[in-house]
Amino acid sequence: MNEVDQTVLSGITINHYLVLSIILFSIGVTGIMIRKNLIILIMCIELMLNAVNLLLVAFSRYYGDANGQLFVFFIMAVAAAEVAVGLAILIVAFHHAKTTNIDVFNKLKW
Amino acid sequence: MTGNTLIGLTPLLPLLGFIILILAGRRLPEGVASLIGCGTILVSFLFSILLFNSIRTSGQEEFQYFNWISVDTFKVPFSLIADPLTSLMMLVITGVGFLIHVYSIGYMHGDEGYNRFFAYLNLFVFFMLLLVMGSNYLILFIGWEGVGLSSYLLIGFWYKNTDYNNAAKKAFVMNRIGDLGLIIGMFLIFIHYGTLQIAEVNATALQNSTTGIHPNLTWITLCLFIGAIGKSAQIPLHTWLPDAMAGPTPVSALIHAATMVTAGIYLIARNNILFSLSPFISEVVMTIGVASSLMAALIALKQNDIKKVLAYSTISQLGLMFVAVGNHSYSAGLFHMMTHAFFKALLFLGAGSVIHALHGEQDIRNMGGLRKLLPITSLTFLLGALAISGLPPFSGFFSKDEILMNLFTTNKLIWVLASISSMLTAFYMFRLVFLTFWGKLRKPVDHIHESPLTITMPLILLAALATFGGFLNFPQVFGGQQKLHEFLLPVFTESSKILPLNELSHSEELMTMGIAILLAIGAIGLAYNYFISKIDVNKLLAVPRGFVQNVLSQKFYVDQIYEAVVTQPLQKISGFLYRVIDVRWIDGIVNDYGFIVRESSSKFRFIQSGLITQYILSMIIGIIGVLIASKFFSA
Amino acid sequence: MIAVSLIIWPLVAALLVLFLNATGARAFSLFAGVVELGLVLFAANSLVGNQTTLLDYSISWISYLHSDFHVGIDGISMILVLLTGLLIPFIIWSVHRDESNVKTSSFYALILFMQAALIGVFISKDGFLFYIFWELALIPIYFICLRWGGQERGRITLKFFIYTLTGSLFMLMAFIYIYQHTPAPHSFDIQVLYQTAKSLNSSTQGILFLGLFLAFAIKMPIFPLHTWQPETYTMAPAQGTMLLSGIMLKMGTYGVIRWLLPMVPLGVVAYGKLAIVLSIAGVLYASCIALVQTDLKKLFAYSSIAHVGLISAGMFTNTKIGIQGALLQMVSHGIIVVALFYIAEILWRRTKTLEIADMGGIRLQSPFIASAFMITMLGSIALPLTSGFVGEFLLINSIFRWNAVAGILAGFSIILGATYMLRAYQKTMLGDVNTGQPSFEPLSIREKVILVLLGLLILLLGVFPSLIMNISEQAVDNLLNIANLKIN
Amino acid sequence: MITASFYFLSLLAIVSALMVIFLRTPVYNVILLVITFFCIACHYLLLGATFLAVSHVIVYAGAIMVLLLYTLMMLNLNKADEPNRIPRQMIFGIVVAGILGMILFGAISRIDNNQINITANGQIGGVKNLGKFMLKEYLLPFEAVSILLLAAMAGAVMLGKTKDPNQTIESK
Amino acid sequence: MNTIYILSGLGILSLVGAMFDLKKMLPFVLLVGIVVAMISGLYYWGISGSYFNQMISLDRFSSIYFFVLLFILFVWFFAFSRDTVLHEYGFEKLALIFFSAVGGLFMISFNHLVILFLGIEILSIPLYVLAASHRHEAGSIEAGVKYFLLSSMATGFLLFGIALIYGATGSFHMNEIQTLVTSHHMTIPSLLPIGIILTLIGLCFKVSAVPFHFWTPDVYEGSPTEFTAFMSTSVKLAAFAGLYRFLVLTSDPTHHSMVTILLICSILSIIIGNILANYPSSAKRLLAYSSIAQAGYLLIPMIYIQSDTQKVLVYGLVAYLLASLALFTVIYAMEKTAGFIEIKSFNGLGKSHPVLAFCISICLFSLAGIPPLAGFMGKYMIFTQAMSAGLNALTVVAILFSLVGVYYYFKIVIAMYLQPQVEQTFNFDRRILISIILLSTLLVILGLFPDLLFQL
Repeated sequence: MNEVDQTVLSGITINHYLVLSIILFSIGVTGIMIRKNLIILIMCIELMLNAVNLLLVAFSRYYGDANGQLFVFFIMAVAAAEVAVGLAILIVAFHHAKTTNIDVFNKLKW
Repeated sequence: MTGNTLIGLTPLLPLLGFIILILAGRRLPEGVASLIGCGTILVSFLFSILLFNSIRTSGQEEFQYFNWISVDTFKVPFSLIADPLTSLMMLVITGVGFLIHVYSIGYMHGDEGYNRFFAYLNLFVFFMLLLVMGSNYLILFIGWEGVGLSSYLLIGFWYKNTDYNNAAKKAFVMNRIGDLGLIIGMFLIFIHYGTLQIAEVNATALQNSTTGIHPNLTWITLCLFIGAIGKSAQIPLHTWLPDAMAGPTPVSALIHAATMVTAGIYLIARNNILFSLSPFISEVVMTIGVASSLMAALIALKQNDIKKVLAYSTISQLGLMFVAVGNHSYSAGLFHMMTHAFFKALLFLGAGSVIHALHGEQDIRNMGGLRKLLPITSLTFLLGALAISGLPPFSGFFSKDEILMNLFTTNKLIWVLASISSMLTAFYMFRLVFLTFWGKLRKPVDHIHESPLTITMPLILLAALATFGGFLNFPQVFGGQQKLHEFLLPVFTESSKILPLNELSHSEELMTMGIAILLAIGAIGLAYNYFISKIDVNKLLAVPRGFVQNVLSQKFYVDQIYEAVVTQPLQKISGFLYRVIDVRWIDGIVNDYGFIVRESSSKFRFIQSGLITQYILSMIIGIIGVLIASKFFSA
Repeated sequence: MIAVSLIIWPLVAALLVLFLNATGARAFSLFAGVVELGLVLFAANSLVGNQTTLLDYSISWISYLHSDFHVGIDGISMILVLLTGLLIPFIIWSVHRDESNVKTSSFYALILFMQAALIGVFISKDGFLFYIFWELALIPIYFICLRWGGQERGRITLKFFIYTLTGSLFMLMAFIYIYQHTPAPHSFDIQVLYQTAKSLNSSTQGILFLGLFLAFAIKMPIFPLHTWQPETYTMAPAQGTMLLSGIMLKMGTYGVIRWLLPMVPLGVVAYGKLAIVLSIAGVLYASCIALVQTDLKKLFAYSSIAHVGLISAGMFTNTKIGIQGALLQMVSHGIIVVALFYIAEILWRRTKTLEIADMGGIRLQSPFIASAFMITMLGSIALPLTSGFVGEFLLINSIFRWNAVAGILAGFSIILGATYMLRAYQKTMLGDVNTGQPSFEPLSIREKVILVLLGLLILLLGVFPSLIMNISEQAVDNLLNIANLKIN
Repeated sequence: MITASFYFLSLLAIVSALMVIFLRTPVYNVILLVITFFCIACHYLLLGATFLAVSHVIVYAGAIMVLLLYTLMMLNLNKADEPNRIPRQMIFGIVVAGILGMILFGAISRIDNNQINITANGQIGGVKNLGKFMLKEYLLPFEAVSILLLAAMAGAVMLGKTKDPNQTIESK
Repeated sequence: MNTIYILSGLGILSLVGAMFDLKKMLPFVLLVGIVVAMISGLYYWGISGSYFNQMISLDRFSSIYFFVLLFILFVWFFAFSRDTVLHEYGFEKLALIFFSAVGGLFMISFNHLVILFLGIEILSIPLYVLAASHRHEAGSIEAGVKYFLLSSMATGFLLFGIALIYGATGSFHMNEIQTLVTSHHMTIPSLLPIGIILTLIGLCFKVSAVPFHFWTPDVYEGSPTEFTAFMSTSVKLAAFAGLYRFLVLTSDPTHHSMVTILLICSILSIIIGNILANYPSSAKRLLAYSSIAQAGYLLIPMIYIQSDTQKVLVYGLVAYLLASLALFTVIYAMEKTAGFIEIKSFNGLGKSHPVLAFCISICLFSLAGIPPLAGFMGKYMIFTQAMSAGLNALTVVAILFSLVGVYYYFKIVIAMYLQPQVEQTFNFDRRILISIILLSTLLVILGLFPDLLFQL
């Protein structure tokens, strides 16, 4: 592990990670907008969260500060909890509507 | 009793009578009611005589009840004044008033509103006394409006009848137009003289006149004159008076002949200094006066209602009085006012007696030959007609002659017109007399009999006054002593200094008299010719033919013009304002706000479509918007 | 102390009333109203006797806003407090006994609550407190109209409420603005507000003027902000209409005198003309519209707009004559309009209609109400020796001195006023009995006494207007001193 | 070498992420997402966050994605039951997301171009270091997460566990 | 701190209660527990301090917020716990409410971004479940789905923002961030503002400010009313407290970006909330829109933070919360008889339940901003703040649209007093009546004597 640790990521700047994470985040956002399957939407949200995680870790490395990584743990925990609850809701919804297409949930409006 | 207290008490008595009568209502038997009604006026009359005596020695008395209004510099005490002018008016009002009250006992007998009638009459006398006794314009104005109110109440006395009510309303509203003029006059007076005390105003005006005439005096006098026009039924506000004949005849006699309508004359006489200082308005007064006089006389030619004839004759006579005061011969005007009160009251009461005898018939086309059936009435009526026609030695002759005589020196044209008007007067009065009392009854009525004593007594007394009243101011040319003129002199001294009247030579004076007498006799002869001796009376009374007759019988179409120019447009505009401007526009705009909110609510609700996809999209667009905006604003 | 008790007593009474049944509530609230009148008269006596310490009370209220519960009665306030104290017993008493199944105790509680709020408006010496009372007065009347009103009351009351609220919120903004410019520990005290507002520059004062004016103009109401009023008056129950027209309307006029004229003198210089022109336009406009009204209450409503327009125009001349006339006319208008609407109520109870055309000949059936109507009408058309005259005369006088043409135009109201009022009187009272009408039940003693008392008040104030004007004279002088300090 | 692996991993992550959102079969989506997560875990390794990388694989690939997959299978959701995507909405979504990305790029463009260097503390990503942090400085959030998980658990159980729909105390 | 412990303990206790059937006794114990927590919160009254490595900092205002949140919880518990316990998973639901409240407490007192983040999640996740907890009602499920999805997405943005803040400052600690912001604001990279803005967006989502409000009407309407009552009160409270704290700690006086966001959000919320509230016939939905509008008003004082913004915010919030809680309570009670509650359902309430109708009117008047109720005072302070910040135009807009507010709030008043009675007769639990009377009395008292809160 030490080898990796001590190697300079030559040529890779913080901007690279920023760009990567923004791209992933945007892909996640795109997914939320264009998909209608509830389960896929949950996945897209996870993708967004992971983009954030990646960014945090990159910054953590950039500052040499462990706080960023610790934050990622909490995000992971929360993500797990969210997925659990989300899936529970999804199951209830599926039992009720027999579909996971979110467009059927449009009874509440106006 | 001092003069002071008398001043305070005199108007209160009729008020007391009014209060008692109106509160007691129908519970009071007729006898008691008439006792109260006439009694209070009689006592007032006696007080007036006492006051008259005390004035003759002291000249002027004042009495203040309390301080009425006091704001800033605007201070108006509730105070009354008695000077010769007032005293004369008071005597006429209470004296003639008393006679008419007595007359009403008989005339109104059995009417269900008997008590109310006396109450209103008393109220009228109260206000009329306030009018003439007020020491400042505002008290005068109380009386001014108050008599209008009494007039309204009495014209519409028989309130079941819609026409009568309309007449009453018309009278009130037209009076109000004049009143507005008076109010504005008061404002102007207050602005320029800082007070509303009549005496102070006139005195200040006199002082100012030494430095040059105040330009606003024209406006002030014009406004006052507008007030006078309204009250005295001159052109163009004259149309209410003939309609006002809807009231019971004693009302017509008291209010619409003897007293109230002369308030305009009183107003100008009271402000004689102001008017003397503004010659232009005096010209206007004369012009309006003579025009009204002529026009009314012309209209009276074709009227068939006995009271309407008398009403137009009143307008005509009032016009003559305006000519007099406009000519600055104030005492002559007042003299005529007094004699007119006598003979016109007499004529009206006589007419009332006729109507009473004929059970309400007022159309002279249906009368005739009443001379024998109603001897006292017809005799007194004839005396009155002779007086108004200006035949010596009846009172009308002296008073009218004095006016014409003074005119002769100042304005020949108006003298000619006034003479024509008085000639017409003689003609239509005798047309009336002949058609009513001569010939034979054209529409038989049962049970015609002479009126009771309460009716004939006042007639006789008034006939006496009408006959001999002229001697109060017996012309000097006949070696007489102008008592009235002298009595009134203190009031008019200052104004006569401003514009001294040319003294007529005796020959000229006799000449004018002669012309007047000749004209009157000629007119009477003509009337005799037309209505007794010559042609078929019925034909004359038939439907009017030709342009002139139509114009005359339609009263110069004034009512119709007013209807078309004022009343109808006002109604139309009001309706437009209400239905279109108010409801549709102003309120509509207000309501539109609510509508817009509701509409936008039902339109904008589509952003809350219920679709998660859309929500997400909208939110992200929102985020983008916020980011861009923050970027934009932070730069 | 007495000033506070004037507010507290009706409030306490309102609470107590809630625990009674309808009949008891009526009796007790009447008693409360009379007691309040006694308190008011006591206060008036103190004022005349110069015991002004009794009439001023101040206690810290919202220290965060530096707003005190500061009430005080000077001459101007006294007049309106008197009016309120005087009219409320009549209004309560005017409820017919057989309405007890409809008008429950809460009705009386609301009236008393309203009284407290109104008196609060008239005696507040703190801007914030004034605003609170100002809005507070709206709530009871809203409920009175909503629960006991007539046709379409939901829509109309809401419109009325929002309309008046709109204006008052702008007034609030103006107050906040002035408050924020008060010297360092800010204050809502009226004197401080005066001094602060007056020191602002002309254009700011102009904007403040418009904000304040909007509130007062809507309340009065002044053309063209008046359209809530006829509807509301027509729809409201009789007592509601009396409250609205008799007293509540005076909030607007009082507001102008107390919170507008001395507050922004430069604003008045700039926009006072506009206010007067609008007022006079409203006078003529409303008079014309009253000419063609067929509904008695609507006719009275428009006539009220006309009269208030005159009051407003007079006030904005910013002269002593104008303001004194306005104060007198406020009292007079309050009494007259209450009497008018009470007459309308009496007629409505018997004929079940307010259409003028459906009535007629009532004088034949009940001379009493005809006479009462007559006296009230005379007051309304400003016949001398009725209370309406002096006020109207002074008002038109002040307008005339401001501008002759305006004065003459305002003067036309006396002609038009006579026309429409006489028309209404004639069509309802005179003529022959309308065949379609049921027999006219004679007036009860209660109704007669109310009408007689109101009539006597109309005549009394007409003969002795100084009763009112003496009270306010000193206060108006003070006010004008403040208002004109900067102009001179 | 490391630079190359960075680009490779990034490319793989992006491509698979794109396929996650564009492929229409849920199971493929899950698998591709797992690939993305693996790439991210590799990035963590590159960045020296070793423990995190491991936990990431365990939590995401091991737990969350399995859970998702399990749900898919259980509910038999594998058929694409989304209606034919309206291309307009898709294009719109892509454009909007693109704009968002551009804005974010624009915002960060002015950041300094420092390379990521090893700092003095090379052990920050290690278990020991993180553990110390977690249980000392981050004790409170650590406990808070326990509450969160408890709540999530209770909630998920509550929703997921089917009882007799009518079985409430009231109905008894 | 003790408050958080106690509340978490109460949550766990009710989970225990779910295991052992303790329906008789436990609710009372829990109620007492809430009171104890309330009192323990007051312990920090005069003390301000930081705990857990300064992750949490408590001061006077956070203790006020604690107290208010617990008070709301208390009233909520008093009014609803009995019914809730009787339903299936009653104690679980109570436990979730407690946990959610704990999340709120974290948000109120956070001093570290991880606590903010966890607070938000602890607050929200139980609410997703509770929103969907009527598993057999389409509306409830739909509410759950919507709330979950939109909220998770918002969390994503929030986290991205936090990550950027970290990237710019190298710390999650608010004190350090604040020092950096205030002392070196010229040298801070542009990541920071974007990060702050994205975090703000996350928080604005929680306070349901337009354009991040879309979940609010649907979720409020679909959720079981007792949880809507909790959502519309405690979530708002915690979110506003958190938002304010975040703003104070990160605001840089020379930076306009936050001003812009808040300005846009508050204007849009006021306009959209007030306008849309006119349409729905459902009472809950009406209140949901109105809560959006109220959020708009409450955002106004935060645009330019001044010395007394905190007080104004507390007051305004309390005024809103009390009225909102009372109204949702009423709707809840009515739903038990009538099912779906429309504005029509209030018809005739003024006659059949005069006291209740009176209290409802007070609440509605307060929301509409009619003096002298607390709602008016709150709005008044807010407008004062706005005007002293020079936001005159915004004030005018807010005033005009508050008039629109009067329009729709009064629809209910009019229904109660004007319309004829509906056939259903509602039965109101004594507990519900007591809570409503308590809340409306508080509205009056706070309105008349705002110093009670302002002197704190």
